[in-house]
Amino acid sequence: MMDFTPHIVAFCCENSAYRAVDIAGAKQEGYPSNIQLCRLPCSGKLEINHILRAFEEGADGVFVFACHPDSCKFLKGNVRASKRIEHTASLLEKIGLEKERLRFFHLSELEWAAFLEAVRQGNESIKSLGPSPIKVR
Amino acid sequence: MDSQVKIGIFFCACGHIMNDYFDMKVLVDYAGRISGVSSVDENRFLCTRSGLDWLKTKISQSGCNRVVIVGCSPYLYEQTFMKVLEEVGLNRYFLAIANIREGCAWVCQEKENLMTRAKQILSSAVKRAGFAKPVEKVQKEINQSALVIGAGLTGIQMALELQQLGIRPILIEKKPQVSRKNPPFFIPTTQKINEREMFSSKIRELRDSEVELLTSTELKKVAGTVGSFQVILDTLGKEREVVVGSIIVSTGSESKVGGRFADLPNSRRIVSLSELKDMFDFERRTLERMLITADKRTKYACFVLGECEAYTKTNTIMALNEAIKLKEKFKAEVMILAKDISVSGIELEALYRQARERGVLFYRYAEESLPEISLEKGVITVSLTDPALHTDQAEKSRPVTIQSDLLILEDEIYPHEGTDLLRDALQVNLNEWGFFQEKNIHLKPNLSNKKGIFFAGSCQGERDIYETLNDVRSVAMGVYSYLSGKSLVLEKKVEINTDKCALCLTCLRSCPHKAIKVGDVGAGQKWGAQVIVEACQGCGICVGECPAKAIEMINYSDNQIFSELSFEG
Amino acid sequence: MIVAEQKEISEIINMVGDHNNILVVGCDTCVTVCLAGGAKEAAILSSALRLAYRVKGKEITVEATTIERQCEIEFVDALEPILKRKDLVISMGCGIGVQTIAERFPQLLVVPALNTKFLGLPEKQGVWVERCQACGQCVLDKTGGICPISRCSKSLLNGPCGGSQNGKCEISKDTDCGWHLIYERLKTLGRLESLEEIMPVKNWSTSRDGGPRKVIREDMCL
Amino acid sequence: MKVGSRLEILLRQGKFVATAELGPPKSADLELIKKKASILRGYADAVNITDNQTAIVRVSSIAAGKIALDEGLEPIIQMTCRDKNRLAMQGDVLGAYILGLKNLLCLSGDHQSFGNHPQAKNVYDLDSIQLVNMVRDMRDKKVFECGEEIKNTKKSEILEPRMFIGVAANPFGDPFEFRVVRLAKKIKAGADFVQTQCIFDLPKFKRYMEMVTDQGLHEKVSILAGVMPVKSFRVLQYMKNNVAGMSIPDELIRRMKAAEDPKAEGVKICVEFIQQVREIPGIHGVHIMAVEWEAIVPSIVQQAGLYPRPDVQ
Repeated sequence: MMDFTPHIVAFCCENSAYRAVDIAGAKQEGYPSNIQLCRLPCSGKLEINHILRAFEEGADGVFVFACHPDSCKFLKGNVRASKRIEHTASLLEKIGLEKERLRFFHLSELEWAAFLEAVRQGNESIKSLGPSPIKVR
Repeated sequence: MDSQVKIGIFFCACGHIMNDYFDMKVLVDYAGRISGVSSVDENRFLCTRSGLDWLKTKISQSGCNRVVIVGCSPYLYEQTFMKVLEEVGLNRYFLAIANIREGCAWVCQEKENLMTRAKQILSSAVKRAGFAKPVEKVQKEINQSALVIGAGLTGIQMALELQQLGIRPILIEKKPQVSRKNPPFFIPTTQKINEREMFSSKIRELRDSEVELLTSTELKKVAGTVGSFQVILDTLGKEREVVVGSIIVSTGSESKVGGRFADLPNSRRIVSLSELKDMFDFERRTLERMLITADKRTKYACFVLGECEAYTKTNTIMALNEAIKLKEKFKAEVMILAKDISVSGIELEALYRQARERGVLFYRYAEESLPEISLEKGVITVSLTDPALHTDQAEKSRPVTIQSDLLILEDEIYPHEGTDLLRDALQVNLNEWGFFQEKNIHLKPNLSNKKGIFFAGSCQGERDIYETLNDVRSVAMGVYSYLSGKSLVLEKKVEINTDKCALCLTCLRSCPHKAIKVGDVGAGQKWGAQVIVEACQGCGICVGECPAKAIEMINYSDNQIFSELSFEG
Repeated sequence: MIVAEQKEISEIINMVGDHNNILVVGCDTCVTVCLAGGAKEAAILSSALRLAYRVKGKEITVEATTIERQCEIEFVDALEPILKRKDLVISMGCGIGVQTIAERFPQLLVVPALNTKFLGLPEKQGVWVERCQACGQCVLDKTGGICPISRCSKSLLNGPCGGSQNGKCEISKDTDCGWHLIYERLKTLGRLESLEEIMPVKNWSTSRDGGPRKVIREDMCL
Repeated sequence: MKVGSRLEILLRQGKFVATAELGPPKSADLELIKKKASILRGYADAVNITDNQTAIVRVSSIAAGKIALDEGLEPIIQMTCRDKNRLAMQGDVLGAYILGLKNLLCLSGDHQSFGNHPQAKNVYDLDSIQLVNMVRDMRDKKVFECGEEIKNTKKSEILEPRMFIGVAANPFGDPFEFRVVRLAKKIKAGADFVQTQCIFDLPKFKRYMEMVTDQGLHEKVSILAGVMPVKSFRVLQYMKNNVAGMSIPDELIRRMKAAEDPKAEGVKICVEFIQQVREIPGIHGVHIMAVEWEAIVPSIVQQAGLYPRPDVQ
């Protein structure tokens, strides 16, 4: 597989992942710097066209970080997010983008280590998929 | 972007940290060239008092109307900077933070990417600030009272402490009366505390206080939000509404014989730990009959632990306490069978040592050889193989058989009946074992996911008496922080454009906080969905759902989100 | 309301073909309410189309807009200024919307993004069910307010066929037997005896069977 | 006598009748119809010719019925509301009549989703009760559904089709209490005879018949109880799980499962059922539904003591 640095957008719920990312930063552990963060009040706020827009802007991968099941501050936000993401993934596949470019993770606000693991592993999986076929040439 | 927008960018060098990572001159230069930016300034320590004063002056001088702070994590000083904005007369949401410390400097391992990422973060923040809209503030009267659900030790103590803080408590209890006959389920950690006496004295204290106690009363419905919850209470079928500023759940937990032996035949000689505790207090004679007889034969009492789970703290504490009491009062031979005894907690190591010193025998059994219990003609036989008991290296451990006069089994601790209903009424979360779930077990152990609703005591799971009292103290402070003032300022974070609203009711159905109403928007206007500001928690789920794009979360607009999706810098 | 469902994106892409300046038009009425073709769906579809073509290495222009009601010429008029240079309109309205736009702009190719399904209501969020077939001659007064035309798979008028069991229709265990519902409702209303009457042969000419239909209200005609 | 068909005559005479079923082939196989007819000849008083049974395309019931008639059988033409509108139905009634077919069974028909053309548009212009009413009016009032008299020109003679009208009844469908009401409606609409859905649950059927006799419906119409020989317990199990409106006791499935020779057991059960339904007040005959197993009918008729069939004077 060709080596390239993918563009990745990570949508983060500010009640969990956004905080975990922050702690990871404070720990100075380092994570792939090509991950661009987008702060959301809740993963349930994430809209399908935000994900599509990220791909249009040239993202090679989109990660969504939500709270653990049954632990959403807003009760059902993460459930709504997971359903929307499932729907978006199938849409991506139908329009010729690998659905693996869209990934969904559960994270609590203290799980900075899990965040690091997720982005490292996610980064690798996007790398192995190669650059997004829609990248502006 | 609005042409009226003038963005001021303020760099914080964080002492000298930033200079260690970035070529600040290049960044400042870059910032100055982003469209919409009217001024760029630098400071060594923005978060210091002098730094903040400097910021205030600079904002006023530069005439900017949007502020981007380039520095550390928004979790650290976002609120502080928002305050500064308010002080200079800007809306607190006209702020964006470009977190290049936790978000860049300390992240990038490859030096060559540092500047690119920093520019990216900076340009996103500037765009985001450019699209910022003012968030309207709504003042709300506060009701300086609190509803405490469940008059156990926790609930009573809670009500008493709140009253001391000047918050009027209403204490409700499902049972017809609060008495020491119906003891709550909680565990003292040492022999020094007699929880029943403690409870009795609390009941007396309660009677002497002005706390409003409503027995045979349950919570039916809750509306509203912190500062003003409208609660429907049901007292023996009669409903009444009360308005309280905060709600504290202290419903406790229940216990029953759990584990493998839950189905053993009924016998007076087989009891659960909590039953044994009750017998000490109320049925001493029965115990005496079982454990003291004329024949001078040694009497045996045997505890079996580790059936429900490998280790539950409350069961261990209770077993140690009761074992010591049996030993002291009846001179019985007392044995504790367990997979493991762990005694982490205040004074627990001492309790264990005390038990050993008094001659309580501890047997260990392994997962693969669980103790067997049989009951024949009233005789209880317990047999187990302790891996530590073998006479010879080569020889296998010999089984131990105990004929016991009293068998004590573990309690399974489970959430109080009705917890599910209460969860639904309060719209809070339960954890995987069905107990109320704290917002964050380490950082916010007593907060629920909803502002103004708290949990205390064993409704959250196992608690010993110290932990329970700690809960009470921290919740009391939490309630006080909300209700000490006269009013509460709420922010209207979500806006519905009724012209675009198709009245599809999707938001009404999907809002987890019931913060949407549909009706007359105002005199002479058409119907539309509206946000109930007091109930809105600002999650934006309705925005995600609205098919007409009629709902906007003011500082998470499409444009602002798109600001963070482009790759440049 | 009219309930519609989005077509498979592949089918829409086929309709787009070689066109490269496209307007996606949502409708603010029924199809917004049934979550098939409102502003949000229009934005998603246009983004998806742009992406789909970029995957194939082609840049196309896709814009999205919505209008109040695609089934009114006056509202459709509003599209005129943005239609310049557009070579294809994808309507996210119901079948009526597609036709109204096509009728108003006969030079323009208009294609549907939705399949118009039926007249119905959301049974719960995300689930819609049929309630009316617009037969043109309502019998709900005789059937306890439950429509046998739309809710019985065979549109029977004289009670359930032999395939009714446990309240379900013979075509599927997920489908309620319309006549069972009617029976239960009439029982509740204490009007079971009305089922003993033979309902006469239905006049289907008021339905689609009578040809394209028209309603004229003389006094309202200008 | 309304029609004078063999079936009508036997029922009038109070004979316990036995009818059978002949499923037309799924191809233009004339010989198969003839072969099935020759098996049934002499063993059934009348034979139902199914109409695109279970919504699968077959030789039309009227064409197959005409062949069967020529082969010496007395056909009962089945007609469903699924495939034809009132024009086609009335045309077919006229056509069937002039071909010498005198019995017509009016059915709703299985929904097309069961068959081999699930994408077809169904018709259901009429329902089965309305069909009965229409055919009765054609016979007794001598008018078409629209009210026009059945004649060629104003001056010509009325020549109406005279059909002995049958209906189906499912005693096991739901709502159970409504089943008798529905039967009464069918009688009111003009049914002359009734063939029931095949019976496996005798106690439930008896309850149904009690309600029927209580209302005196058995005096207004001839009721033939449906029975079905099955080849294996799997057939029963399949019907229990997949065929709507069936009541099949588990005990029966167990009995079939335990049988050494399931086919023989199936026949034995069928014969037992015939003997038992014969005892139920208000039953005027049996309808043996040996679906795709016509060859077994003679043996069932013989074992049930129903052979030879009576002659019509």
